[in-house]
Amino acid sequence: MIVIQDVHKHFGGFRAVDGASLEIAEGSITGLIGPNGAGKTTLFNVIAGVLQPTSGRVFMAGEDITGLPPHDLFHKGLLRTFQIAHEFSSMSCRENLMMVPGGQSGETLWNTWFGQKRIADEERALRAKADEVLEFLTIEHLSDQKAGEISGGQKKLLELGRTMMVDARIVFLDEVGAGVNRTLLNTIGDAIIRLNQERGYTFVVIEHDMDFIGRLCDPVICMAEGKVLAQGTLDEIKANEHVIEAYLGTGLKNKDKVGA
Amino acid sequence: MNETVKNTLLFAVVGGLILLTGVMQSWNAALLILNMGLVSAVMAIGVNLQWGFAGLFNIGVMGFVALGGLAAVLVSMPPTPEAWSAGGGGIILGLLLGAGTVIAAVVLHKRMRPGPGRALALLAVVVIGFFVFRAVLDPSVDAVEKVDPAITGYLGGLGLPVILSWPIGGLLAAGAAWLIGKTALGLRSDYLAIATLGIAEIIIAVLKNEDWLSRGVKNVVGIPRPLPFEIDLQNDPAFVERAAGFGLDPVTASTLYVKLGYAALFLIVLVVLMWMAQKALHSPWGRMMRAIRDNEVAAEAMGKDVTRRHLQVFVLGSAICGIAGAMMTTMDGQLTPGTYQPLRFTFLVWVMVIVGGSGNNFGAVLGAMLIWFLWVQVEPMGIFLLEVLTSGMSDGGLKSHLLESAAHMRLFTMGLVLILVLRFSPRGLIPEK
Amino acid sequence: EDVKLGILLGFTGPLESITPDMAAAVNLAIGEVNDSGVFLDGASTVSSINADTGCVDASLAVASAERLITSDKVNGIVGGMCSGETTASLQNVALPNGMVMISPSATSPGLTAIEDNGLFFRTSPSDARQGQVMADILNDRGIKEVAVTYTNNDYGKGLADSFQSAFEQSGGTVTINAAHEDGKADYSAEVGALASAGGEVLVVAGYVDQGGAGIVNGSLDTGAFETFMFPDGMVSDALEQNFGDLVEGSFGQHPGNDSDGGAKFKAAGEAAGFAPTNAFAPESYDAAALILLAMQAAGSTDPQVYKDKVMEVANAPGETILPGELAKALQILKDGGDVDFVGASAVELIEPGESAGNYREIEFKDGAMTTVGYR
Amino acid sequence: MSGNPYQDDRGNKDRSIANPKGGGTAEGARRKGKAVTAPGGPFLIGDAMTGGYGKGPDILHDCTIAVDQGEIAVIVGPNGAGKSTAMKAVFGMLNVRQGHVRLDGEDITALSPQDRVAKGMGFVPQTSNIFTSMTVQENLEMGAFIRTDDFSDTMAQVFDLFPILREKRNQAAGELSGGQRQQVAVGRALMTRPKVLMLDEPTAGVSPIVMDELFDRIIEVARTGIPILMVEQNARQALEIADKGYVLVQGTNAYSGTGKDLLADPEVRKSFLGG
Amino acid sequence: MDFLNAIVALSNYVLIPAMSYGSQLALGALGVTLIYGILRFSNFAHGDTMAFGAMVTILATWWMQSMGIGLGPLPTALLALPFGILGCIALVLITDRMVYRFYREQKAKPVILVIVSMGVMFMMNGLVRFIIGPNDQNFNDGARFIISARDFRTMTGLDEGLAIKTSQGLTVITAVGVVALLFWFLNRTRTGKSMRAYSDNEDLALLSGINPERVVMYTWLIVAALATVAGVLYGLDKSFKPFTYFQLLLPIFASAIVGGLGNPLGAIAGGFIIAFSEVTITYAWKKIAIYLLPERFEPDSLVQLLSTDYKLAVSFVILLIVLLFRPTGIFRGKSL
Ligand SMILES: Nc1ncnc2c1ncn2[C@@H]1O[C@H](COP(=O)(O)OP(=O)(O)OP(=O)(O)O)[C@@H](O)[C@H]1O
Ligand SMILES: Nc1ncnc2c1ncn2[C@@H]1O[C@H](COP(=O)(O)OP(=O)(O)OP(=O)(O)O)[C@@H](O)[C@H]1O
Ligand SMILES: [Mg+2]
Ligand SMILES: [Mg+2]
Repeated sequence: MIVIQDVHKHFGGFRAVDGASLEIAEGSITGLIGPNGAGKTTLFNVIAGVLQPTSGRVFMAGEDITGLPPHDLFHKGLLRTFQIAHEFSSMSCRENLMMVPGGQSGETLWNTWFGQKRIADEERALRAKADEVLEFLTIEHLSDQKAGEISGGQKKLLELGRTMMVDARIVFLDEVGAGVNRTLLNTIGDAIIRLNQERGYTFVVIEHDMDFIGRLCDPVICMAEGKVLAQGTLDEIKANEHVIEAYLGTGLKNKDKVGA
Repeated sequence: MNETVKNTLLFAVVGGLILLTGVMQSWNAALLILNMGLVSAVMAIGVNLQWGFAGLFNIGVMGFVALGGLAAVLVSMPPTPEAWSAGGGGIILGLLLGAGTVIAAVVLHKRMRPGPGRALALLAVVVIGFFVFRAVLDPSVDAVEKVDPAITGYLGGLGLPVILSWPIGGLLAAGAAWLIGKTALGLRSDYLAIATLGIAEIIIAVLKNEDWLSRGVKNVVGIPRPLPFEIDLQNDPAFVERAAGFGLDPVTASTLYVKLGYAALFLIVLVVLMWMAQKALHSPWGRMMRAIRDNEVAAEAMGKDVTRRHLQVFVLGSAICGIAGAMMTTMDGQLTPGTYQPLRFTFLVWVMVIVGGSGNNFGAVLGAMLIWFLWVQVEPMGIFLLEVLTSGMSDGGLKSHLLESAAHMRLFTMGLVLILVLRFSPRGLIPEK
Repeated sequence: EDVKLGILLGFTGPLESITPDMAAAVNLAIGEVNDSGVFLDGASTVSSINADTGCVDASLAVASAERLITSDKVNGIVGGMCSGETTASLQNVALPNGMVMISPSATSPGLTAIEDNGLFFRTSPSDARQGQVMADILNDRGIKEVAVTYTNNDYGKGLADSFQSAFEQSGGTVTINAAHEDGKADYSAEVGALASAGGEVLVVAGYVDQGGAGIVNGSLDTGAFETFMFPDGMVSDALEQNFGDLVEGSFGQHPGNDSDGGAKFKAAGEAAGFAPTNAFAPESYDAAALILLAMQAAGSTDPQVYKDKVMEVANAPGETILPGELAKALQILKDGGDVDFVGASAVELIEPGESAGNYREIEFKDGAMTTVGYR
Repeated sequence: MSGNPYQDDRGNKDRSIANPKGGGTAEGARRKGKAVTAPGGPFLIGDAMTGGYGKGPDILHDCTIAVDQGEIAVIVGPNGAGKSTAMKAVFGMLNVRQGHVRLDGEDITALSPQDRVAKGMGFVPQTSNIFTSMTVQENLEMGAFIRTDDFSDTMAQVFDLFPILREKRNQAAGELSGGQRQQVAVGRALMTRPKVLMLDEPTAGVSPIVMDELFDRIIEVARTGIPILMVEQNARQALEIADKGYVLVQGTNAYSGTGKDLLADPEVRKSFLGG
Repeated sequence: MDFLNAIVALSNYVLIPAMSYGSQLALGALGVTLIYGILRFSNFAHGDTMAFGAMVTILATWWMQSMGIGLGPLPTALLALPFGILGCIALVLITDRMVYRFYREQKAKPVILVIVSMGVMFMMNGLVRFIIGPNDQNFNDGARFIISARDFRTMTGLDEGLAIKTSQGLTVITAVGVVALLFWFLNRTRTGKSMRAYSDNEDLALLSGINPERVVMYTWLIVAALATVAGVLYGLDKSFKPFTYFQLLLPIFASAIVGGLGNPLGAIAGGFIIAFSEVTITYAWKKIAIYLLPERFEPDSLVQLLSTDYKLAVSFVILLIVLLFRPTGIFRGKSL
């Protein structure tokens, strides 16, 4: 699905991504872990077109997508969510979803003046679809609420919902779990699995929560210092010495109680 | 109070102010305020489109308005055949060469790999292109400007009806906006404000100094009018008779007639633009713009081409300012490049939009009418006020100093109105919903 | 009857600094007329109403003119100030309403040819004339090569152009004819270019309290030029005060003749507490006086009637009238006599209603501005 | 568009006019009240606090959190429950409409945040908790801003606690890795020699290895006798080391007890610790 | 070939004027950049603040001149400067109290403050003209030149003169001094560091016990002082006129942005870049070419790249090019 060939991304002299090569299989949920500063987000941004790689190529389904801007990638079915939810805060949750599909005829100025009938039809269909997605996410009661006014976790759900408004092929999730309550995280995890199974979305997930990774991801890729350190099932990764040394660690040293 | 009632009331108040001017001062003065108010309203719609809908901070409004004015000259003035034969060809060729140089540089920049080689090649193209451009252009410009400099000294226009210049002014402004937007919106950080501020100054500099184009500071006067001259009306017995039917003397009737004519023309433009802006706002396009405004990064990730949309809005808004500029020049009957001052044509329009209500087209129109009214009327009101205040004082230095300062009250008042509105109704008089 | 004069000048904008003195000069003339007690029926008084043109704001000028004419119902207008704005209010307001405008300061040659139905006059000469005078002065001094800088508006440009063509026709060389913008932060670049081009004298066709001063300053500072030629926009007390000692041997000209009108006006103005030698203050006085004298001559305050008398009172034949003598003039006119108003700036109106252009040639000697002759 | 009309920037991103960097949200910086003695009670307590941001709705409802000398108290709860809000309320960064904050026998509800720092409170916020453009050393110096005495020994202590910081002390803090930044943040708070330390999710977005390291350090700090009030999403690990735990839901105390109690409570486990 | 004369001419017409103009811009840009860095908005009223400070100084200068107080060869305005600074401080503090503080309490977005500053600009604009009038005011006294072109010529026997005005010397010296002082203050003093901290992260500054209102006040104090100094130096070197100070806003902003907004070093560099580019690119090189080239090649045109009408355009093109390659200005990344 996605092939990354020897991608480098340098900031000044600093090599944030330093020759990463990896493949993401179609239909998988791939986990991406690694210590802070390993270059995960940077690699993500390179794939998603936010950053230009210093060198290297990115392919999607055989096509070279290196350096395409995010909106082009969106139309190719490559979607992403953000570590900090990026909702459209002044718009209702429904509108947040309705704005997603590309190529709406109402987005052309000309049509807003002279093609109103067509717009009305399209809007009706979009609305139905948005309501369906809200229901799937169990937040249909929020559909008319402003997205700025819903809780953090609900925003993350909404964010996931946006990827469901179109036929995505691959979705990149950046730290869905960071700062999200574990119970809600489980709900999100369920949604991801359902999307993967029912709609065949491919997922790439950056996460620091090993439980979450364990529940969802089959291949897990561990990065360190801009390179791919290890790749395999979670158990393989957990057993990998390099990974333990660089990332997982061996647990608390001072587990004994304080103060007493 | 219900919102519609409140808004209607606000419009009624501004209308009332203008009517009051008619009763207290004269109907001509009132209509003149109305007409310039309408032109300002068009400008305000343009700025509102950029700032209110898309958060683009354009402080180069003046430049686009001036380009609209230029269009009025280029479209409606008669051509100067001697000037064309003296150097028209050379100028066209020179301009083409100049454009060619820029295009060559851009192509080179795109095609070649980054490195010292590209830098050298770019430099060579630009330098050589510049000197060739100057070598071709300069002699022709001199030749054109030598043609009867006191009366013409420029290439003249196309001699078409002046109304045509309104859409063409829009196009001209749109073209310039496209160039600016391509550069400034393409910068990795946003620097639109300073870019527009600077380019507006450059546009004015061109208008002032390129005599072959616009007669420069010598001004173009006597631009053809879409409406009859008052004098002709006064000499037209049929008109005089009809005026008498209304109980008006020919002078008043003719001046009112012409002003009403302009008011009607401007109103048509304003209504059409309002309709278009409102339709766009309440459609998926408007939703997309709101999404982009709320969160550019997310909108980009959701497949919306933010830069292109910003460019689109920027170009449209500037085009509207260009139309307004052409309308204004048409009404003035002359192009005076020295007129274009940022305080008056950029900052004042901003005050209109902010006071009226950014993001709300009706707000922008209301703000334009109100602020223009104040701009014109604060001075007489200030004089009146100061006269009342100083009536007890003996005639002395202070009194005359105060009275002399009345004209500066205008700036002061504009600032005060802006600050008061931002304080107590920060979203403007008619806020965005 | 209460006669009203509109003062339609740029109280704000780039020339705002000289406007108050111009308005004061108008009011000086009005005061004289009021004190005379013989104006029209003898019981009429004149009052003035200020209105701002912004100098460069055509729309504002038009709105102000409209207000003066249709709301305040003035009987005549002194104004406008800058040529562009003057054209706008003339064509859009004064002409349709049949109002007389006498501009003290719009000097653009373009205004000569404008269609005005005999309603528009100016007490300042067209720049075309001054350009010729300047060329003559230079030739008489044997100067063959000059650099020219002008304020970038219709006044400066028009003057510089007419001067250049007149000077070149008489065999002189203009090494550079470069504009400067008023009110800009810095003039080093302009001075650098002028210095590089060189020339015996620098002609500064600008305003003394504007870019003109900046250019002179810069030239003196760098030693680029030591001798200057100052056209009318530069010649004033401010010039003498600020640069008197520094521009020894520089020369120039401004409207004036060998009558002692200028001196009288200066004294009267100083007594009235304004700066009478500021640019265009004398012309403003004359503009107001002409309107009032024409009214007296016509015995009417209707512009359509008195417009035909303006040229008459301004020119010979008749008794010469200097500043301070308006009462005398009114009396003469009342008695059916004829006057030749000379005023503060030696107005002599030629067709189509503009000052013929008598110039006083000045030179800086020992730090003071001295008259060396008249042209 | 936000609820506050003054915060309406219409998505403007223009760098030539507006500086996007480092703007604050804290209210109450200009509060000018005085502390009142109010003896008794725990060392630090936010007592029955009700309040919200600006003119917005209440986010906290009668919420109480407290920590006593020598204790670690941990607050857990779903996102948006108001944990960070409660911390800010205790620190005076928003206006509490009801309730009181008491520290060491004094009612400090009326004090501004900067005055509370002077009273001995230290706070490490959840995000942007270091001065990125300043060096590590300057960050620590800013931590000691209110101190007029010689603070070099405290700085030495902080460097002993976080040795990596000594190495990097002349480096701009913005160039450090996530875990190192958190150490700087805690170090900065320690520089005031606080009588009580408040931490808002110190381990968010930090890799497990750094998280363990940080927890270790926090325990070490607690051992020096400084009471610690902490919000954590890594609830299990946090509750394990906590003397006291609070579960906040929608701005109210849903459960409280010792860390062990909460960990053992099946209801809490199910609803908040993910089973 | 006449190197000496060429160099002297270049210094006289390009280097020295650009130096002093650059210093004036740099001082103005410093004020703009400080407000941008610490209060987070671009202050459109800065030009008018400069005008106000200069105006108070002028009034004080006149008073001193009338009392016969003076500084000998140095302009009296230097003595009056403290009064100007105090007056300006009073004005900005009152403005802050009555206008800006409210928005800070509301946590208003910076762009709102930008628009508010437009209103303040309009009002100050009116205020200054109301008090001193719109006219040109000359308040320079003392010796005009440190060395005049004529003296230089007789001294050296060269054809070209080199003039250094007292005001130019003063401008450059004061600018260097003020800048050094500012840097020392920001980097070495507690208050200076607290200002940097506030600029970096407002909330965290609060958590470190820094009183934000105090930081804001210090900022205004410094900005008022800088604005007054810049305004007075400018007025001494050129002349005082309210309208010109509004016009100064444009090059000042360009300077601050070229250098990197929020960065004091950048403001200084930017000031000089703008000043030098305005003067050099539109300079007519004829004179220098005549000195340097053999007689055969002597140019008869002006050898001017662009006419001076477009000097503003030049600074903007440079601005755009800098931003294209260095999106946050020359001194990117670092602020305060
Ligand atoms: N724009 C930038 N300029 C300079 N350095 C950068 C930039 N963006 C990232 N870096 C550096 O690149 C390195 C990799 O950062 P990245 O955000 O990719 O890490 P990460 O693996 O996502 O870490 P985390 O788990 O903490 O999010 C870091 O050291 C970071 O400081
Ligand atoms: N500055 C603010 N202005 C207005 N509302 C806010 C602000 N910060 C947070 N809120 C709102 O207050 C509520 C509680 O937020 P808070 O940050 O306290 O949650 P939390 O429990 O810390 O969640 P998390 O675990 O995600 O950090 C949320 O609904 C949030 O939207
Ligand atoms: Mg990351
Ligand atoms: Mg939180």
